[in-house]
Amino acid sequence: MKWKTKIEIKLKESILDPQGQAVEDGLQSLGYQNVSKLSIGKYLELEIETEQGKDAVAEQVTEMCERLLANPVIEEYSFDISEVG
Amino acid sequence: MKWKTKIEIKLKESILDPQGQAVEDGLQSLGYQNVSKLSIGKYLELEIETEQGKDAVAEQVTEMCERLLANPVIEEYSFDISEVG
Amino acid sequence: MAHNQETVWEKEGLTAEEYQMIVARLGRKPNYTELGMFGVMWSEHCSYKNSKLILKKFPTEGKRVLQGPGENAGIIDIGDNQAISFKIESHNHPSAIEPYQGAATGVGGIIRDIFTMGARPIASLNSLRFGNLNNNHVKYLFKEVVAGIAGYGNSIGIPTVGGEVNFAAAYQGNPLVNAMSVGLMEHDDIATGTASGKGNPVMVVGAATGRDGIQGASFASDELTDESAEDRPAVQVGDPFMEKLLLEASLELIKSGVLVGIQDMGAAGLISSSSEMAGRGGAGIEMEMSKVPCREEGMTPYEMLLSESQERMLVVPRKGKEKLVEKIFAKYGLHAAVIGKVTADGMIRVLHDGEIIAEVPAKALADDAPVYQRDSSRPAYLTEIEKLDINKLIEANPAAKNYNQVLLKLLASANIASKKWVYEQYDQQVQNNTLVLPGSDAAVLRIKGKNKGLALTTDCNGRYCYLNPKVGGRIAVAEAARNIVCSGGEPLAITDGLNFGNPMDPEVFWQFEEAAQGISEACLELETPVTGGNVSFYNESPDGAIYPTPIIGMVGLIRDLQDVTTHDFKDAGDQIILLGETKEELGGTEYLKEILGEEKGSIPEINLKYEKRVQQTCLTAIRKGFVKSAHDCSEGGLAVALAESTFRKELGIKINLPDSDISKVAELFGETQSRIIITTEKENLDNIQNIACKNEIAMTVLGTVIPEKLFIIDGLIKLDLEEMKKQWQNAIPAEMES
Amino acid sequence: MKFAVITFPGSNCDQDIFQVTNSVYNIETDMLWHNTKQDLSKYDCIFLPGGFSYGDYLRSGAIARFAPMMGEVVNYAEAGGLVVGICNGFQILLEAGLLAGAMKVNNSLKFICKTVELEIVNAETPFTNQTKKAEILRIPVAHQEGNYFIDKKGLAELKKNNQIVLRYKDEIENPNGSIDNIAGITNKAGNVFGLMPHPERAAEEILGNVDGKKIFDSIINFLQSRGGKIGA
Ligand SMILES: Nc1ncnc2c1ncn2[C@@H]1O[C@H](COP(=O)(O)OP(=O)(O)O)[C@@H](O)[C@H]1O
Ligand SMILES: [Mg+2]
Repeated sequence: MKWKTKIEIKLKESILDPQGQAVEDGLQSLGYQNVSKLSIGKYLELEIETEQGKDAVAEQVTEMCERLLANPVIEEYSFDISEVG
Repeated sequence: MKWKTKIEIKLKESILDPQGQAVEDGLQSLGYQNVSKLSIGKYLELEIETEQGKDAVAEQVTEMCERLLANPVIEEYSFDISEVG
Repeated sequence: MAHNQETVWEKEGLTAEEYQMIVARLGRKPNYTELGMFGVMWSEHCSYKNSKLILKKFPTEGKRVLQGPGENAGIIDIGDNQAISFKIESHNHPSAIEPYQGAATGVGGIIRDIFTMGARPIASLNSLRFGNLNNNHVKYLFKEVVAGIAGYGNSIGIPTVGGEVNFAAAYQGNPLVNAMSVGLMEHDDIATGTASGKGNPVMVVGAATGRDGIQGASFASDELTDESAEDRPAVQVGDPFMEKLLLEASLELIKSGVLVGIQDMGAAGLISSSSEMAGRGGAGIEMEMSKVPCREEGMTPYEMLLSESQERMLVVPRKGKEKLVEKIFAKYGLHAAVIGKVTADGMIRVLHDGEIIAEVPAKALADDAPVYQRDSSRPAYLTEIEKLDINKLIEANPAAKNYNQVLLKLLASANIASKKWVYEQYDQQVQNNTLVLPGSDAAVLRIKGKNKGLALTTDCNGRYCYLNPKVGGRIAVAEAARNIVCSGGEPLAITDGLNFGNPMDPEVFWQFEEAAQGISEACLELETPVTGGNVSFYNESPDGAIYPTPIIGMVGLIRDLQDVTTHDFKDAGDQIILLGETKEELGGTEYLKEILGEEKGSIPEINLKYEKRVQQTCLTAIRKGFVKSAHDCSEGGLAVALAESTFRKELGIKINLPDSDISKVAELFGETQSRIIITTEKENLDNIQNIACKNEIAMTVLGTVIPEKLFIIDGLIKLDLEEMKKQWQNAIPAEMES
Repeated sequence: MKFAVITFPGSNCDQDIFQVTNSVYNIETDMLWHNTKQDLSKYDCIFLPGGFSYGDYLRSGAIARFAPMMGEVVNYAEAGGLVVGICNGFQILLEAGLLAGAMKVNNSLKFICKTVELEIVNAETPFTNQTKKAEILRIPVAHQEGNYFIDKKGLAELKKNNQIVLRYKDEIENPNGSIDNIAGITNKAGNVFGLMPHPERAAEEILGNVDGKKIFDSIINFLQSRGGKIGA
């Protein structure tokens, strides 16, 4: 069975996000003054093939995020899993 | 009214993603051999304040993506808008 | 109740006695905010309370010293109304927790120290220590630290031109990341971190303040434990883009001539910068916290005072010049907010919405911190270590005398192998001054518009310092100077990054005292005063303290760009000469570690007077134009030094070692100090001999550079150059890219 | 002859270009701040320098291309004036649409600083007329996002119009994985040139390499013999 996983990784709350700040400033100077609280993180897509169920997949994704994909010191992550066949 | 917008930006399918490839290799060498088709993009969150409705917000976000946030030569984007109050 | 009180000061990292001292100085109990202020300012990181008495012994004077220790960075004169500001600083604990950002903000911090002095940063160096490279976590730290240094330095547009990386088990749980910055200035632009002149405004410029790194200074003054990862302060994230703007704006501001003082906000942020500036100027500062530009909502005054948000400065312009400051910073899109004023009463007075929330004498915070003479005792391990019988070990191990294999193995060991994997990630050339890129003994930069240059290096052998801290300290300075001399420069002055374990441990404190003593002796003899530096204690993990690692950053002056010399052999037919002499010294060597698995023994001795004469010989010969290449003979000994010189142009060598009583192993791989390998054309042999004679040092003609790609030393070593080079070049990439 | 270098917040090779054009070549060179708007027509060549404009946040060159001065650069280029974008300048030209294609992160994912061998593909441009076709130049690169990409159709266009000016000599010299080993291209009209290598770092004897001078020599030769504008 194949599971499609979408992972969003972003900086934790009070961690400085210079990139987000620069892009927010950029948008504002382009005239989008109504934009605020912009933050930039990572977006990952991947497929996992397994005989096991969704719970097991979620467990694996959590483990992968903790070990490699996210930097738990400064980032937090969330994900979404769906079956693709 | 405030609208929370989540934007996902990724390289177009046909374009080789060196970073995605490296991370996929990294996962596999950690023992996650069942992972495939990994791609890495950007994840943005921002808030838009406006008197107008969701459609107008979507229009603005599209414009911001086309002009600045994504590079249409190599990237594609999708987004999701929800009201925050 | 009593119990509660206890936790209050302990939470701020203070002892009961220190708390009593604070009460005595204020004549009352400090409130919560005030106690926090004392906590960070009296931390080791800010107050140097455990090291001050030792550091006082360093020689700090010299005819070129324009600014010695005490300011943000030292300054030395290089003639033509020009001066160099330079300093080294550690960022070990932040890098252990978040290696990329820890290293990046380390680079950002030291660069700020330099441009606050009024100098434009023109070069960065870094000195790194990690555990053994075969460990995955070590690889991760190494990769991220290098990426962090690159990420920050490349972006801000300052070339990273040199440094060192060393690997040893002692650094496994506590890597070292020391960053050095070097800046160029005109004498007239020297700025200082002084607040004075009643009524002058006090302004915060640069980035907005967030909750980053609150209590980072206290954190740096503690050992790393498994819980460190949990209760660490919010990690600071570097923004090199912001700092580039801050750099340009600050230099423009200094040039404008309206400044009284300027100070970087590093560890302990606003409280440290304001009390230090006021302390230096014998003044006070009154500031209103609600005027501090904040990045996050709902920050308390306590948090604003202690925040370690990066890329900020505290500046005191002359009264009436606020608008000008604002205008300069606005050009770069930066904040410049008046948050208070200089007062005459010597108090740091903190207000929040008009209400006084803290009121403490600036001097009590910045200058009158307690000073301790810690107990010291010679470590027990030294007795054990000296017992090593090296000859017996060698006889028992047949591989130890297979010289071909030994050399190949040494060349592929992480400490000796090429560091190209590291420095190729650094922009080494931006600003267009780098004449000698990383890979030679010292980096060389030209000074635009002049026919002179600078030679820069960092050096320290931690293993030597572990086995004999005093001699190790001497050698660190001597080796740095030798590297400068080999590049054609005259050693001018040093900055030191003193990395040690917990100073409360008498054995660690002994190491500290001894190393400092050795550094002092060498600095005196080599006439390279200490102009500043950094102390990093508490470098320990559950497995124990790191090797004592006093890193020496040295600046040398190249009088004439004609003198610039590199370590690589230039032409076939050139004669290879050894200045200095080789002794039976194998203790503490790379050979012993890599081939026999021991980090023990008596380390090489050093006679500083002889060292100086060897350096004089080399420099005189270079200045007279007799020298085509010069290379310091250090880790790995003669064989490794010769090998390193062959790689660039792929020219071979044929060496005939002179008869001697020394073992062949020691001839080839011993690490006797005060040795330099130079090459010259045949007709200059006598000229060099004369210089060596005059200086009363030994000189030996070892052999000849040959066109074939062969490496031949007597009947002992015969190797194909390409094979050697491959070992040396591929070792680190092979570990890191697999 | 008069040149201008445009400095964006975060540019860091602007002074290096100035050093070469002004001190080595003695050509009057103005440093223009990104934030002003001024007619550029009095200049004979405009340089967009290397560095990290706006921190290279989001994508390198993405924010810089909206700088007020960039509108002037577009007008200037459309009128046929010579524009040279080096490294970050190249990235800005791509983002601004003055050159075709886009930059991705290096295949190694790492910043790389070293001298590479470049092959001259087109020696008939205003920027390479003092070189010969197939000549090899050794020039330093220093970037993290130099992995040039263009789709098949675009690549065919570039080739057909001789817009590929410089290539990394081969796969081994290619430091970033760029398609077809491309290191530098022009626009179709041939007056806008973007390249990843830094010729300004190889233009003084004392720095040990003068291969980069051939690029500056070419520009000067073109301006002296042809008087400036191209196409348009
Ligand atoms: N971390 C680093 N950053 C930049 N350059 C480095 C680094 N580590 C080593 N190098 C460079 O590699 C070369 C060899 O280093 P090292 O073996 O320590 O030289 P030496 O023994 O002559 O001091 C030197 O030019 C040095 O500047
Ligand atoms: Mg060394």
